[in-house]
Amino acid sequence: MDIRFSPQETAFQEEVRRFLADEYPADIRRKMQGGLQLEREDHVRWQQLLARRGWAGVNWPVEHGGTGWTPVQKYIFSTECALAHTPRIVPFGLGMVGPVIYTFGTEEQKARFLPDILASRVWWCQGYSEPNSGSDLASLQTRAVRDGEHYVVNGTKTWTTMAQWAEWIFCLVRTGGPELKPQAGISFLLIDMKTPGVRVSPIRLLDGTPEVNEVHFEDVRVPVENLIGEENRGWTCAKYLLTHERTGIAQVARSRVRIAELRKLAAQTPAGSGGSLLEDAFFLRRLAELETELIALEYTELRTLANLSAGKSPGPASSILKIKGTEVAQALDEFFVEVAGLHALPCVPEQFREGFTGDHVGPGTLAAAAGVYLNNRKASIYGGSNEIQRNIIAKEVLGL
Amino acid sequence: MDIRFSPQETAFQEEVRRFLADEYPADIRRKMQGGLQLEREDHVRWQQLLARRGWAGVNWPVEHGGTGWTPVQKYIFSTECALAHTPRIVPFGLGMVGPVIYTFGTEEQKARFLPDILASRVWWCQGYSEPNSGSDLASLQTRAVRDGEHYVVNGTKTWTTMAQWAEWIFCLVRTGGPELKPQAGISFLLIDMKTPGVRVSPIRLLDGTPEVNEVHFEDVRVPVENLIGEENRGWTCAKYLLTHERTGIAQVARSRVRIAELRKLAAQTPAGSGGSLLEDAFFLRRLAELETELIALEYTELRTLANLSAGKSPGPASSILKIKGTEVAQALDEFFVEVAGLHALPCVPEQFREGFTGDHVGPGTLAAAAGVYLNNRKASIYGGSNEIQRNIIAKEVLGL
Amino acid sequence: MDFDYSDEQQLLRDSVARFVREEYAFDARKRLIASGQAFSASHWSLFAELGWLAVPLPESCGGLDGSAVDNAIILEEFGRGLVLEPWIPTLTLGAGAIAALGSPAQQQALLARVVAGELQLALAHFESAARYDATAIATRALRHADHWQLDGGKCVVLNAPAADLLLVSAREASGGVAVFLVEPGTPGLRMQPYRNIDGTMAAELLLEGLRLPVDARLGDQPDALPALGILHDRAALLACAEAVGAMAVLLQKTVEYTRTRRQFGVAIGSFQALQHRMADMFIEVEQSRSILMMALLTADSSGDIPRAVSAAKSRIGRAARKVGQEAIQLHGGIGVTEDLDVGHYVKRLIAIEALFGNSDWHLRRFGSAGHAA
Amino acid sequence: MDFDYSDEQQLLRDSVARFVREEYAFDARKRLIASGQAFSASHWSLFAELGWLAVPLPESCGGLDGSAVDNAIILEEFGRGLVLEPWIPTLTLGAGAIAALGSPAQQQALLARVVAGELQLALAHFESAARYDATAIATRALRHADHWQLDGGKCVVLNAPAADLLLVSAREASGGVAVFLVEPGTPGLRMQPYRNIDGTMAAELLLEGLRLPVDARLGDQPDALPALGILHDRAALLACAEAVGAMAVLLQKTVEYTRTRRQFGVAIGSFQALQHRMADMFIEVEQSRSILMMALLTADSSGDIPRAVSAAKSRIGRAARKVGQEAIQLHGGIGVTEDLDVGHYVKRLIAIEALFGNSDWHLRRFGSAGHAA
Repeated sequence: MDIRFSPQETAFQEEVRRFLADEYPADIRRKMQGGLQLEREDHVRWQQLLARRGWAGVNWPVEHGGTGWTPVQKYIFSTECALAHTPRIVPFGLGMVGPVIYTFGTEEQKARFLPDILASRVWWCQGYSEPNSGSDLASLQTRAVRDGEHYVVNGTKTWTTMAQWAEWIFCLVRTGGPELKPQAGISFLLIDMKTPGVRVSPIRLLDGTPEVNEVHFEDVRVPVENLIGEENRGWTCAKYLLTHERTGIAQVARSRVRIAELRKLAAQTPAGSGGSLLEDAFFLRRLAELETELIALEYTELRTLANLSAGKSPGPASSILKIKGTEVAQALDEFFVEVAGLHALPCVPEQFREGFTGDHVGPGTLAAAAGVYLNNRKASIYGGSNEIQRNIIAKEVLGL
Repeated sequence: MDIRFSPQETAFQEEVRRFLADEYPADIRRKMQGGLQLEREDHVRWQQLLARRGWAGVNWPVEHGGTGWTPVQKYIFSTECALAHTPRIVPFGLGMVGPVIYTFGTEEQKARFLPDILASRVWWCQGYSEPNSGSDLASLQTRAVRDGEHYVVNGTKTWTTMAQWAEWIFCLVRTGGPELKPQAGISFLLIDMKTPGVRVSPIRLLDGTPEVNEVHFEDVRVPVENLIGEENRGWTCAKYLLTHERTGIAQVARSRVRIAELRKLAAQTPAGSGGSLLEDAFFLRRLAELETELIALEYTELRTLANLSAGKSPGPASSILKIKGTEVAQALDEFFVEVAGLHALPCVPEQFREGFTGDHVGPGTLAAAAGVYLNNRKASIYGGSNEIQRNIIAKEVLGL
Repeated sequence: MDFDYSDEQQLLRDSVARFVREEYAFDARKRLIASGQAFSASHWSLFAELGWLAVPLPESCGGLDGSAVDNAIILEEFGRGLVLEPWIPTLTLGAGAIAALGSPAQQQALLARVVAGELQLALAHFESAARYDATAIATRALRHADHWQLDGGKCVVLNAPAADLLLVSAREASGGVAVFLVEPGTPGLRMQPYRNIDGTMAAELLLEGLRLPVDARLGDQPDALPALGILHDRAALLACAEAVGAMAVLLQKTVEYTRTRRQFGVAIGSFQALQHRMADMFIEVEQSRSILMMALLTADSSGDIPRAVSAAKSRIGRAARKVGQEAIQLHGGIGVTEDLDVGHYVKRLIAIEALFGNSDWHLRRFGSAGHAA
Repeated sequence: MDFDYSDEQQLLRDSVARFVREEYAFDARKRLIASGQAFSASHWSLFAELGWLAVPLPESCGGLDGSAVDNAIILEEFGRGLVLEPWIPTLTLGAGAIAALGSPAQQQALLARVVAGELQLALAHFESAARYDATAIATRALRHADHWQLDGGKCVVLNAPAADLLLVSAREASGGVAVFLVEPGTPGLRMQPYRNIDGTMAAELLLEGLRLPVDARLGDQPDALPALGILHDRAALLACAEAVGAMAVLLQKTVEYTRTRRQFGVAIGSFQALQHRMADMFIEVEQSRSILMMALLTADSSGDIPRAVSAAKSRIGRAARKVGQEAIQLHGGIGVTEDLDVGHYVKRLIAIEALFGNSDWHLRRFGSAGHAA
């Protein structure tokens, strides 16, 4: 056992740091640090910089243009990115549909889709959940009926993040009849959002951000060559994504950056009992407890990485990363609201947009703290709710 | 709304205080305050003092020799007793079988049993749980088969508190066949512990106290006149006890006394950072939180009392009293262990027995703190576990 | 000991509940906010008509001198409907300050108009650097021969954008704090209004060489801080009542939702893990109601009011956070959307926790208070 | 970065696990305690034979100078079996103190005997009035011409009743703290032995005019406190490893029990509310294992060891309490009986939390430590 990086790993860390220092655009960094909303173009510019460096396909194998990195390299990369306040890589293309295509797609499909994904030339979104299918994903009702060389798709997808910016959507659709088990009648379909009959309607979240959407399909004709894998076998792709690659969901580095930010703010905030909030034992005790939780989580993630390095699957135990990762992040959200004090109340979204010139209400990003808190309650709901994760642990790990 | 006692209530409070000051034996008080184990005789002496004053049947109606007190009077009485460190009234006779007998018994049974119960001349214990019937009480297997003018009882009861001191036991036994629903085949039977075939074997709890027992029945012949209510209708009696009288289970006054004791000990304990543990904000914050919980619990109990006064049933909402009462008490157990520090380790039961003359290990009762903690984990298990209480709230209050 | 409402109190509660039911459907509330107004002027007139505005005010000015329980009855129902009208800013704090500090003439001139529903008020007291410490006032009031001059800043002044009159606290040369009546629009006063997360309105105030007439000072007490402390405790207590109302609705909505929302072929309310969590929500609501009752009865008798208020505010703040989070979680995705009412209750609960001292601030004050047996 | 055990470590683990499996069945352990002994002398001899006792000791005395990870491997398996043999008192603290403070002659004379399993030790350092503050030593050592005189008291001295040699800390006239070798039975030493809740043994020591030879002082360092601090951190860390082993067993036993215990016609492990709680127990165990690993690797590299130990001890203490409570609760009634092993794991966890600084003490030290990025 050894906690230290090997000389190669240390060299790699240096390389990443140098890249970030040299190439990461200062304007995007400024937005990230100031809590400003990013535009589509900001994401694309950053990801294309990564693509030019050959670092966009973090989890991809080399043969498909990926980095071929070891788990430790991935860990170093994501940690350094968080410390440098970069945006997270938008997962739908590079993290999700790309791996599904290179794993289950035909050679033709790979040639057609992968280069654009890797180069962030096409924006993808994910069509899984439906209004009546949340935790019970397999009950989804969007139908795709074969009609000659097309599928005709009807139904509604929801919680589709950034669909307003997307050019393509990958969907789970029902192709099988009621005689099949729910999971057995589902197919994995790629749909061009410009196809007639596709309509996007925004869902406003509690902090007002236009982030998620409903995507409606009305007699949308999709060429059969857009089917990935076999008809009625789409559940295999969905499951592959769920268990395949969960590193990063713990968001350890990001939470560490946020704790540092929180400490800075708390040090500037009077406790009302003489010193600063950071010197206040009531506050400090809870913060220290959270910090130990985060340290434990970091090592839980490292242990999962070590398993991956050894060729083992991260396994259902990685549900811990989801549960604890979101719990720590949400506890941090609460801390920011607490530090904000009265300034948790003002809702002034315009001051967190590029180009705002008015008087700033509240110190730093604190007047946005309540919005972040509210928005991020979704983290324990989506991607398999924390209840579902506990079911997984109970059943698949503990055998209950 | 008014929080104050009426003049009559204040006068009653004075009367109780005077009684306790004049009559409560100093030697029992000393044992209680020193955390010493009580003997059977201590309980009997105290309860007979109450009986002589006419205060033994706290919840009993006047016609059966009870106090006929209002809920507020009962509250005052139990609060003052806790503040005076009296033992709790052993519930099996006065709190449980007595009320069942005056509610469901024949005139003959009332005349035969009630006077001895009221005067604490006979010690009762409770035969409900069985090794395979804990939370699922209705699955009990102890059988009573009619044979002429007797029932022949076979089976085993468990968790029978103080059975080693008891002269009589009231039991739920199965008299009905498998064609009946589990609840429908149960009868409520009184059994003289001296009957041949009754055998008591102690169960040692984690703190070593001889407190609970198994009671075995082997062809025990019980006269049919010891059946309370109708055959196969014993579940009615069991349910009556469960919902009838839950005031007191919150143990608010006792917890308040313990908090005062805890504060005293914490004030004498160095925090390791200069001042005493009671001046330590880490400690204080958690203690303050617990105190607010206890204040809330006190008013939840008062609200339940007010409902009773108004002739309403305490209802399933009183499950809160059980859940929060045990949670607060168990949190206090943890605090005592914490204050004990290293002295949580020594297990020196002999120093908490009457007449111990050796050197005392650890300050005050702190070397008993871990034992109390361990023993009291049972509080959230027995009397309808806290899980069962949450089921009751979900189903009967929330309608889920 | 008596925990029942009087007949009058029961009538008041029914009357407020009816108003909330009829006027505060979720859509009506949304439209009110979308209109850009801070609240509905006609609602406020109705409050006056129904005599509610008289409840908290002293009898000498046509008020009813209502008890803490009376006021809490109104606020709990307001909490159930997320009522936007600025009860606490105008009545508890604004009129409360005038009643506690104002000269008889000032009281006469202003309070009757409050009872009549003709005057909106805002108390500007807290400052950014003070956090919840009501005594750390850096705004300065300098007495000149023929006027006062105020310099400083106030933050998150509730109802300021709609107020006809602002009450601004400032420290005099003597070291004492006084409260000044300030008309909006007075030169030297800059107001930066905004909407709060809970739909109410507030503003940051900047005072630069603000000149006020000599009679702008409220009364002649040397130090307003003790009175302001009492007022903020009262506000905290009423906010607790509002929170209890809001939490009760959240619990009810969550139970209803889980009874109808189906996943895996059954209502999700049939899952025991969720049932136990809703049982815990229920316990939180009931414990909150209990400690609120304790604090109200203490306020109406002669107990240690700050300690009682702090016990309630910290305990209820804890409950509010848990109940809010669980309500969202058990609703799943739609729980975080703007179009469902659930999130708006949670927003109001967040605001309440942040106002008048948050949970930890009150827990600290409670913990350091004296301990009677 | 490498989280795998080496082949040697894997062998060590298998060997300790086999010992625990074969020698520490619950009944065998009960008999050992019932016999009145502190532990089994033959087990200890076996440890010596198998070379385990050499693991923590320095190479100069025939030891293997094992890493923190090596030691933790042994203690985690000990935790799985609730092993009574006094590893931490004799090796980590006793031999550790001799190795850190003793003169070469003292080390030579004593440590080889420890490795051979011939010497039991007990370090008497903490005092009632000091709680967990290892620097608050009031016991006095006065140097006379031809002897030392010690006066004071020590509390909860682990393994003292079985120790062949006690190591007693005391403050010298210079203000520094030194450690003295004391034979049990020396006049002036009163020992009050007792059994601990976890089945191990300890004693209170009273020192009244205790006379010791001039060479009883361990080494010649002016102040032993820094070394003692390091030793107690090591002990805390190994106690954490033991706790992780014990918690893992509790989780496993709870899962097994709920899979077989039937109520309401089904295994209680099929109830979702209980499943989620066992999932939370699993998370606690895994998070504990993770933070233990962090602390061990920090101890074996050159990090901030006190901060790492405190992070682990406080986090694991919290986990231990929760896992212990849930294990009992999910077992129901039999969980609180002496005849089931579950309660004995809980007792050991309570003892571990109370030893070497409890959770809050370590959380405080962690919180006040420096914060690297």
